[in-house]
Amino acid sequence: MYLQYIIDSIGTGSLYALMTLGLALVFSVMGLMNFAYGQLVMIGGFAMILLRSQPWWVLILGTVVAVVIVSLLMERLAFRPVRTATAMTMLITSFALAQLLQQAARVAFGANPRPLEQFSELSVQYTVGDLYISRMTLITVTTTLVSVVVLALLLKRTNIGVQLRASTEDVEMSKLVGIRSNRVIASAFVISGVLAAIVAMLFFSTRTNVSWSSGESIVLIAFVGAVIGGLGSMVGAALGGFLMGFTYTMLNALLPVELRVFADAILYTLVIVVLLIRPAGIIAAKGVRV
Amino acid sequence: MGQSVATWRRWAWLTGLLVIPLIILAVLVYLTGDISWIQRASSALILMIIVVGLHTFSGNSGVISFASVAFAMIAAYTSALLTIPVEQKPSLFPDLPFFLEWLASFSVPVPLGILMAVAFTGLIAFIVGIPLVRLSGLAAGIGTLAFLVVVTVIVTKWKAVTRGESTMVGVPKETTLWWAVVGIAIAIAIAALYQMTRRGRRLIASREDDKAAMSIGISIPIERLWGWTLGCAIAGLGGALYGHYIATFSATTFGFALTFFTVAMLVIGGLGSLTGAVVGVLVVQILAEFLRTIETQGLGPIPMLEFPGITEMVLALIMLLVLILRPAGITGGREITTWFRRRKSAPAARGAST
Amino acid sequence: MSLLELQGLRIAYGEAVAVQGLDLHLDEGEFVSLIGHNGVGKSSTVKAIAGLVKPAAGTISFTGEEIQGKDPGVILRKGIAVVPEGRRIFTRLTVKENLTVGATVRKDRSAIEASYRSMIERFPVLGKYSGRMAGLLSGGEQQQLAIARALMSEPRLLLLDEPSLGLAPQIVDQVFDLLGELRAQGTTIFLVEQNAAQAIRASDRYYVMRTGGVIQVEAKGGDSADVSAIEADYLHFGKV
Amino acid sequence: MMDRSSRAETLTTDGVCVYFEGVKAVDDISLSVQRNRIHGLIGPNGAGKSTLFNAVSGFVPLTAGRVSLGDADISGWSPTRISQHGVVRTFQDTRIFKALTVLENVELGAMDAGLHGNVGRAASLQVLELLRIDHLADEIAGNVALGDGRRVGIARAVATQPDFLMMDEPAAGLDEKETSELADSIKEIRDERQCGVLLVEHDMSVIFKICEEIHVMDSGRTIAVGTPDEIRTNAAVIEAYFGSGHS
Repeated sequence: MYLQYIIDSIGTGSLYALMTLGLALVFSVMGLMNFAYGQLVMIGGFAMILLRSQPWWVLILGTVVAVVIVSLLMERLAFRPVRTATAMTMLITSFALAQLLQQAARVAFGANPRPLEQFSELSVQYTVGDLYISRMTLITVTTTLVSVVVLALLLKRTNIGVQLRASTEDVEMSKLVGIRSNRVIASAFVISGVLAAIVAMLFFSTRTNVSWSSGESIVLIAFVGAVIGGLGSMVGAALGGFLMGFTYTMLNALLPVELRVFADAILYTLVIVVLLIRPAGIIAAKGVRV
Repeated sequence: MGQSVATWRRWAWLTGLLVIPLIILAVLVYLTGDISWIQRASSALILMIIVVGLHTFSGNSGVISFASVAFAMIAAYTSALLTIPVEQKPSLFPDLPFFLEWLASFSVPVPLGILMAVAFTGLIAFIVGIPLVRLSGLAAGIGTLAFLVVVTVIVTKWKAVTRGESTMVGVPKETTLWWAVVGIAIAIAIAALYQMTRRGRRLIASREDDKAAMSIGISIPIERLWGWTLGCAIAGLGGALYGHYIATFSATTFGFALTFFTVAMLVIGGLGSLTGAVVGVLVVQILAEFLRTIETQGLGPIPMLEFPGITEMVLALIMLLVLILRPAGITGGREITTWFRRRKSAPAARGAST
Repeated sequence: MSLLELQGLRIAYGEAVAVQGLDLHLDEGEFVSLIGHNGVGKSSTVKAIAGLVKPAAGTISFTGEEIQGKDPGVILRKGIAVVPEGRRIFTRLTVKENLTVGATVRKDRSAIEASYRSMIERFPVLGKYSGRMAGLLSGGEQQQLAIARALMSEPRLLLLDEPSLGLAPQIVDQVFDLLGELRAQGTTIFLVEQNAAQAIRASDRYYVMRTGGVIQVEAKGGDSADVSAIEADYLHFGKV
Repeated sequence: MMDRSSRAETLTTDGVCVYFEGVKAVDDISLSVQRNRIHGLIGPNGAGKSTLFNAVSGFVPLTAGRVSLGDADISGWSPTRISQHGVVRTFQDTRIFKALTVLENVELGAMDAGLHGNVGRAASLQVLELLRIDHLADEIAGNVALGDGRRVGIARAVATQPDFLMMDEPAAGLDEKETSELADSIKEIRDERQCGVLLVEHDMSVIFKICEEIHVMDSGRTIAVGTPDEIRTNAAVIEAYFGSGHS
């Protein structure tokens, strides 16, 4: 019984962990909390609707390309001009951008949710003893693990990764060794876009529709998860997201019925408690500007 | 309080320069006799009260808060519960918990209800503020956002008291344009007084330089708690007035959208000045109404553009442009009174500050 | 033609003038120092040459080309590498990563690899700790790393800002020995230092910078009479 | 704000150490500042003066040792509490409140001494006069020149009516005339306010002109303590400033 809850919670936690990663990556290179990140996921969802009838590899590739293009445009048109402004201005800029994309989607796709035909091949359930594991849970957990490992290798082993980490630590010094900050930041947005597209595919595969407002709840979770996990540290961010998803699912499973409706309230009260104990996050990165 | 004469003079100037144009605007709108314009002006002024409340904390402390709308919501529900006529209460709230049963046979006139709601909001703000004001930067943003979520969940799910997801009905609809004008005048007068007297100035000092503030004995948590409590109470005034203005509302009335719009209006107006709060609301609201008119009925040669979301989309685009072109906001964070002061000491104004 | 030439350099932050009317020059293969105590504008001068601040007036020419106001990356690509004040190594990168990131402006991977190998030959301690997080190195080791990182870009001019800052005296001696070796191998060095005596002794020529940003003397050589004259002036011992 | 009826006569550090990740920035420093005296704290860049300063004023935690104000142990106190008890510092980078006027900056300091409204204003103007910047009272602090900004920072600290005033390189970046005037001002402040002064300064002309006792640090440790005349001829001091190769 409890083991079943834990399996389900790990599935949700993995998805949430993936959501926080893209947000935390951009934050770590330019100190920007990108509220429009959730809209990238929403755009990924609409890309899936448009490409639903295509072969699976076209669907995946098309979704990733669409989201990455929007992510890059965001950086170039909206965030680059405010890069030196205060954190508050950057945050509100990303909020305005999120509004813009959300409302543009509403204008383009209509106010009602658009149905997304289910991927029946993903809803297979496996039985192990008296435990159920859905294929989707397995895919989510695997994808998250692979993404975390790939991201870690990318940051660790490639030139662009080393440059990204150098810029994260000391922007001025990274300029002095000749790192082109524009290119580094743009590549962070590319990676962030790829992650958002992966989140979109995992998230909407289990949903029946995509709506212009789908991105809102996702960014909230990612935002909160990244901050309580520890900004500027990828491991911390992923952990924060995982804990958000895990705790939420466990609360829903374990709380008595009459309190279950308050699961969100309890979760967010816990968030406040965590922040008060560790304002810099569970795994605090050194020298991150907040 | 032993304020110097100069302080009182500056307070009178700032309050007057901000309130009088608003009164003139309200009178002009009233004279048009157009109901829809009067309604729009009323709700804009009420919204302005909430933003002034937000400024009182965030503007003076430099710490972001997403919670002011939560306090507006608390005040709106509190005032509603206190003022709904006794005869309607049993059918609206059949299952009040034992500690609130007295509410069923209790009702006060709307002005008193609003006052009590503001006091209650201030009390709640003070209590949750004790831990929350210790947070800075993004942690403060997340902490206050989390508080907003908690309040929203409680309001949505505590059916016995808040009617849950059903709307609040039976709330006396008494707020008029004039109530809104009085409300904003009070909010501005209090906010202006606060930031010119010692508590507010200490909070501003902590925003300007936290280490320097500590070095002259300023206790940052204490000053933030004062500003937070006052700001949340002002936001509560706006919320209570709003409740009695629309008369039927639910938690979604005070959701994330309103939260982010209020913060955005403050930043667009220019974070750090009361003038910025007032200007931000005016500019964004006038723009929004203008766009909404185009969307629903066209304007002059511009045809009607009936796409749901087009108003919000263009508004977001314009907000984005303002932020990109003027990251410090329209006023740059300066008060209207400094334009006069600057002229006075013009010969000494050497070079630009860095 | 001088390798580096500053003419009438003026640097101001808003109202505050940090450097006023600074002239100096440096030839290929020279080791030149700029000394002076805190707050006289030495660091501002370094930042202006490196492209981190835009001078209010005056010119900075490198190989005859004006570079003032250009981006740091552009200036580095022209051949000026900086060892900044406080070293500023990337503490969360490994020693090897710090070195490779120093070669960002170069393209040829095998040549970079060769430079890396020659660098760890010259600085054995960096080879020994190549996989270690740079933040774990001692102050002296970090200073070696900062210099090695700058050399990885194969600069024509090495610009150092207070390399002795916060180091124990023996370590300072080591740093100066290293600079002497680099000089002997033909590297052009421009050293900005507060540690006057050692800078004077190590360099071919030196400039003394005084408050108000005016260069007061341009002295040659490093004989002891000269040093004690500067010393008296430098500490204001004589004026009390 | 605080009851200062029993004004402490000494501000002392006993064996204070501050280590950052294994680096001994301040290593076993003991010094004592007396009321009514001006103490200099000198040493080459990176010697640990600023860290010691930050530790005494509560901005950096002590690794070991004790800071006392009179008989009271103030180690581990918050900067706010330390300044409320009469130990007030200035900052090298001035840290004035740029958006406020010069007078408002100083009034905020006066509030710490419990002076508000017209009283606080009058007291603040008096301090501005003492520092010869009263003509700038209504300027926005962010617009004044560097030298005047330093004075605003000092005036703000003086307005708190400190028993001990700690000044972090007040003369950095000032020209010779400004520096000399500043030295005179510091002496006047001490004479009028009867406070102890701890002065970190690079400009030896200031140190030798006004300090009655000088403490010299290098690489985190004390290398000499004495009167200006003793310090001037101390071999260890000269070596610290000119490197080990010299002598």
